[in-house]
Amino acid sequence: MVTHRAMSAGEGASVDLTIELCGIPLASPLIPAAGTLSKEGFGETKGIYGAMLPKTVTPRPRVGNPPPRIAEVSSGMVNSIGLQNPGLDRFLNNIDDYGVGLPLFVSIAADTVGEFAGMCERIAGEERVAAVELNLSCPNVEHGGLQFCAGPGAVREVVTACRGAFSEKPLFVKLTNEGVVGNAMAAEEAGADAVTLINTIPALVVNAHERQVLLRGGLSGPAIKPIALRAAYEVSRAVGVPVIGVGGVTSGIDIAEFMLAGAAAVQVGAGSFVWEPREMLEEFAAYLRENGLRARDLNIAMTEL
Amino acid sequence: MVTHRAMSAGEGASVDLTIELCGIPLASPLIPAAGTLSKEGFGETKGIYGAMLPKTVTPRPRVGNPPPRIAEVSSGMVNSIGLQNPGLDRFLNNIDDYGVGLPLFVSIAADTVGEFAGMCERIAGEERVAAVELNLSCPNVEHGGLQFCAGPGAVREVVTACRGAFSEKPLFVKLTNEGVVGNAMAAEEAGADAVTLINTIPALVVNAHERQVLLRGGLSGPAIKPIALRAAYEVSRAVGVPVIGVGGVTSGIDIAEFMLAGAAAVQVGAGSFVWEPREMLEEFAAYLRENGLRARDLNIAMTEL
Amino acid sequence: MKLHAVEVLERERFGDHALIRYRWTGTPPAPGQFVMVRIAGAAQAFAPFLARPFFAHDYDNEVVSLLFEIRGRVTFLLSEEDSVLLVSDPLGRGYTLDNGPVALVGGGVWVSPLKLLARHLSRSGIAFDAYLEIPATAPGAYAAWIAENYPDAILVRTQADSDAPQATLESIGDLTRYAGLYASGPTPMLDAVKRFSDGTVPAQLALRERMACANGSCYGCAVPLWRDGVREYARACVDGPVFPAKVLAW
Amino acid sequence: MKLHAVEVLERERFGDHALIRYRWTGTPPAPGQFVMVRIAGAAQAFAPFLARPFFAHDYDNEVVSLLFEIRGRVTFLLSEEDSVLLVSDPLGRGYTLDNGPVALVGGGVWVSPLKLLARHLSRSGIAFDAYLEIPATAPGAYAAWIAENYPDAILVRTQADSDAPQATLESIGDLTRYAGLYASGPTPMLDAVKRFSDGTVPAQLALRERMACANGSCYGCAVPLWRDGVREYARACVDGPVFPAKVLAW
Ligand SMILES: Cc1cc2nc3c(=O)[nH]c(=O)nc-3n(C[C@H](O)[C@H](O)[C@H](O)COP(=O)(O)OP(=O)(O)OC[C@H]3O[C@@H](n4cnc5c(N)ncnc54)[C@H](O)[C@@H]3O)c2cc1C
Ligand SMILES: Cc1cc2nc3c(=O)[nH]c(=O)nc-3n(C[C@H](O)[C@H](O)[C@H](O)COP(=O)(O)OP(=O)(O)OC[C@H]3O[C@@H](n4cnc5c(N)ncnc54)[C@H](O)[C@@H]3O)c2cc1C
Ligand SMILES: Cc1cc2nc3c(=O)[nH]c(=O)nc-3n(C[C@H](O)[C@H](O)[C@H](O)COP(=O)(O)O)c2cc1C
Ligand SMILES: Cc1cc2nc3c(=O)[nH]c(=O)nc-3n(C[C@H](O)[C@H](O)[C@H](O)COP(=O)(O)O)c2cc1C
Ligand code: FES
Ligand code: FES
Repeated sequence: MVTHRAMSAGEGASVDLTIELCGIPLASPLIPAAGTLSKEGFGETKGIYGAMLPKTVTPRPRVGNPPPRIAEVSSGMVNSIGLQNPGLDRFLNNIDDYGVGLPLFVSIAADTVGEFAGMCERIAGEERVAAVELNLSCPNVEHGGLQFCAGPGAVREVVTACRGAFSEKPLFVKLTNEGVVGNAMAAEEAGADAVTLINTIPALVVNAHERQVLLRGGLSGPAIKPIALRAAYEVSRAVGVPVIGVGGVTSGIDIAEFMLAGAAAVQVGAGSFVWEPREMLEEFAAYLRENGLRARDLNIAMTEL
Repeated sequence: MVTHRAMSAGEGASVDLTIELCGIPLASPLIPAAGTLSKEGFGETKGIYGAMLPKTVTPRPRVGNPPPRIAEVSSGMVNSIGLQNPGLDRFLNNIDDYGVGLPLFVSIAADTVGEFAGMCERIAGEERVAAVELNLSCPNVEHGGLQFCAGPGAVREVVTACRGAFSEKPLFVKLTNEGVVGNAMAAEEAGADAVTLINTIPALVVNAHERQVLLRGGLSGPAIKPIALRAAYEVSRAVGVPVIGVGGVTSGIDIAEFMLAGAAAVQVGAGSFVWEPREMLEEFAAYLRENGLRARDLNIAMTEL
Repeated sequence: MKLHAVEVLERERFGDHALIRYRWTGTPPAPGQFVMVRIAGAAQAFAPFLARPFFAHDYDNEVVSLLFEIRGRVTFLLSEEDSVLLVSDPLGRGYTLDNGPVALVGGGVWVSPLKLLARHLSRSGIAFDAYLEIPATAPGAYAAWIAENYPDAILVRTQADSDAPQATLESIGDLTRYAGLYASGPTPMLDAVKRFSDGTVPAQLALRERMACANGSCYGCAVPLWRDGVREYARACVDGPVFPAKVLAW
Repeated sequence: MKLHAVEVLERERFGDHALIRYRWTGTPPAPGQFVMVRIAGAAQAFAPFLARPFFAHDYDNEVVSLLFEIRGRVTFLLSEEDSVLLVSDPLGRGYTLDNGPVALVGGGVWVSPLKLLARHLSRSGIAFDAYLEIPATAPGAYAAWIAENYPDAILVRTQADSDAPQATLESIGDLTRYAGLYASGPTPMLDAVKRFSDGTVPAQLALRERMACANGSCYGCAVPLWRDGVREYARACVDGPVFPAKVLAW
């Protein structure tokens, strides 16, 4: 937590921050978490992020949930955005908004397995897309609203369908913490090239004075970091595909912790609303320098107990 | 967050803090969470807690895990105690240590369904015990170490067995957050009189500088409060039996939030290591006074969205 | 979000309201823009976690001032003598200046951005009247401070329910004589202004939906708008916080 | 855990070590006892969350002092001029005073409790020698401060590896001439003292396993002991933090 954030970019330059994710070379292991960086918020991205990852897109436009959509909680925030997005057509028409010279990963969600596969098919033809991330933390209308990551069976079904429709490029599967190990194994069996974990954790915020539910949504931020680290640790030991760790990153030491726990790459979400990813990366670079390590070596650099 | 703690006990006296839990009248809805209050730590309990709940007991003594057993994280702590306890015999021999004039609830855990039932049978004969809380967040050796609360089937099996062996007094079933709604419904079907949720959440603490896992254990404290509130909210709407809420309570407003979310009673764990339960209860009393409510009315006092 | 440590020049406190002035050599804030604020001491801790938005109350030769009501942790810390501030650049879309005469309609602590707006209107020679409602619940010290700092404003000190907006609008009399309305006040007041302005005088309302990222990324600050006949959610932090009343889909 | 707001009388800083004195009218601490400490400003926030244990370094007419090394957030805040302290009553089982002559063997910042111990030994007329190892890594300012505050102590300033305990024990010479050893130092030193004491001179070691509740409730501060031939975990906060070397099951 207590860190030296005030380091110059220059110092960071010397260390080797590059990694390779499913054959895609990334200039840094840091990736924006889906839904937490839009083009208006880009600012500087070069030399910071290894890839660009826009908000989850759905087959049709979604207006999202009525406000309030966010609330602050201890060491984090709860959000209930409702996947507001312009839909796949408009997204693809404006895809150049995300052309910032970084590999472009696209996060998608849908109501049915068929729609998921259909989206993959369309995106497969889009050469500006380097990889797809399936956001399985959304309700499957054909299964009474159970999430697509409700269990290994559901995961296997949707990943298999998407794999078939999207055979040329890397397919990432993003999971929630609930049942994460079994679901990650199912995703790997079904052909996923990597698993991203974890999504926000279901949470509730109560306003005692108004005697009302202030918000029913997902928890993210430092509060969930120990949970996300545990997921990265257990899953990276249960599957052979790379793990992309996400949950509560706010500093370069956090990035290191996730990679030491077994993550090949790390996403930052809520933390980027408060701190600068550039400073996180600089702190991460300083950590590597002090320990004489390269970013890509970290996930095997842990001395087991 | 934490508000006016500096209130005198006197002021608290006037409001009605009493509740009834499965037919047991409690002077207050506040109960120590299992494993977080030992006799050495009692201090004043009368007028604060509604019941006493010692650390989980197992059939045989358990030495517990080697240190380190605890680590601090953002807004909480991670622990890995390993259920250190003297075993049922010694516990029952010294049960008067817990005779502080409050109803005594006993938390138990075991390696097999048979052992669980056996413990219930022995405790059933102990008139100083008012209720039993089954700690199902422990590995079932007969099922390859899967937790007893790994799923509805497992829960139903162990609760049914314990219900049969412990028919006279209230049986509480304590669950983890994972799959909590389905597991709570299974517990109710199998005859549980109440469900306690949630137990600590699996977590990992990494020491980046030592490049080591500092601790692999369970997360508790304010960091998990929004998750625990969500569990209390969803489960109290899915089952008919009372919900005992636990997770991240540090103040009287927190107690109110859990009861508004649907909890009939509230347990405090890690928060009591740092703040005084007496002050939490006084703040809770002040909240009731300001809102002209009785403790027992809170779980129906929420204005639905 | 890039936050800058700034030098606090002055703090004033009136009841549960307060004003803070800090040195700012960056881009000057435009009327209706806001800044995100965190407390440096707490910056490494995570409580409070998110930065908080505040309207630029005023800006004059490299000094920005914020006017706020002490509501919770951040505003409490802000009002503390020794707190060290981290602030963002001025953010969002503020008021669009147009032909006069215009009326500024404000209430409570939300009058804040109207100060800088008045400064810009005067500078551009646009005639305006300011009508400010100070709720009965606001401390007298605050009412006095407002009277002093908005010398030309017509003050309405509501006696009963601070949220009764009619009180204000009626007291203002015929608003149709204005070419535009610039409002920033309690929700009921904004409501009333919008209802009045529909079909009469165009109005611009300063909204304040809760924010997390303040740069358009999180979609947390949703404001319902009509866009080509479709009701959709805009983001107060990048599309606002000031919106034309007529596009609001309330 | 009941924590009391106390008046800080003085703060001294020597390199990355510091001393803090506060007024304490409650039960006086016994040698080897500790107190739990939180920072009041941060008390309402949750960072840091847990209170932290510190040995009572000294106690003299209603003033308790703590000697500490700045390691992380709490110790940093502790060393800050304006921080407001919350402290618990003195906790745990300290050193048991016995017949002299005895030797105090300490090292690093862990010499802290030996100051109060020396005071009690003198008061009870028990003869003792103090051997303190100041690691090469400790700042000179700290070494100087120790020399000044433990005037009669034999100081060993290790040059190379601060954790080489032999250095200390050898330099002390024949410890068998003492009736008892009272140790508080880096783990390797405590190790060496235990190994030496087994079968020779009885020793008492001050341990410092991490703590959460500090009242025996959480079982977090586990220390392995032999009890009637069985190896089990005691709790440093209630069964210690000072333990007889011979019972430790290291
Ligand atoms: C664009 C914008 C401009 C703003 N400008 C100002 C300003 O100039 N002066 C000022 O006093 N406040 C302003 N606010 C509101 C201000 O951001 C909140 O008062 C502040 O976040 C409270 O933080 P806190 O930690 O003190 O209180 P918290 O503990 O975060 O909240 C305390 C109470 O205030 C309520 N609250 C929090 N945010 C808002 C909000 N956005 N609107 C209404 N109620 C809220 C909460 O529901 C809670 O009941 C503005 C908000 C926005 C979005
Ligand atoms: C009974 C007891 C008495 C103590 N007395 C003193 C004392 O008199 N003076 C003093 O300086 N310290 C003492 N300590 C250690 C002190 O509690 C820690 O240094 C303190 O908790 C650090 O808090 P922090 O927030 O500054 O650092 P943190 O951020 O909590 O930790 C910073 C670093 O210190 C390490 N650390 C934390 N706790 C301990 C510990 N118990 N032992 C060794 N390393 C630790 C952590 O692993 C981490 O690497 C004592 C501990 C105990 C259990
Ligand atoms: C405001 C907000 C919006 C989010 N939107 C999405 C989304 O569209 N798709 C998705 O897969 N995850 C989404 N997430 C989850 C994040 O990608 C990430 O998994 C989670 O927040 C944990 O990371 P963090 O603690 O760093 O925020 C969102 C999170 C936040 C805070
Ligand atoms: C140190 C410690 C020990 C615990 N031991 C037990 C236990 O023996 N049995 C049990 O059911 N839960 C145990 N728990 C879990 C708590 O009872 C509680 O469910 C959890 O900590 C969440 O509440 P909290 O956030 O208030 O601590 C323990 C928690 C802590 C922190
Ligand atoms: S605050 Fe994040 S989009 Fe406006
Ligand atoms: S610190 Fe909790 S038992 Fe010792």
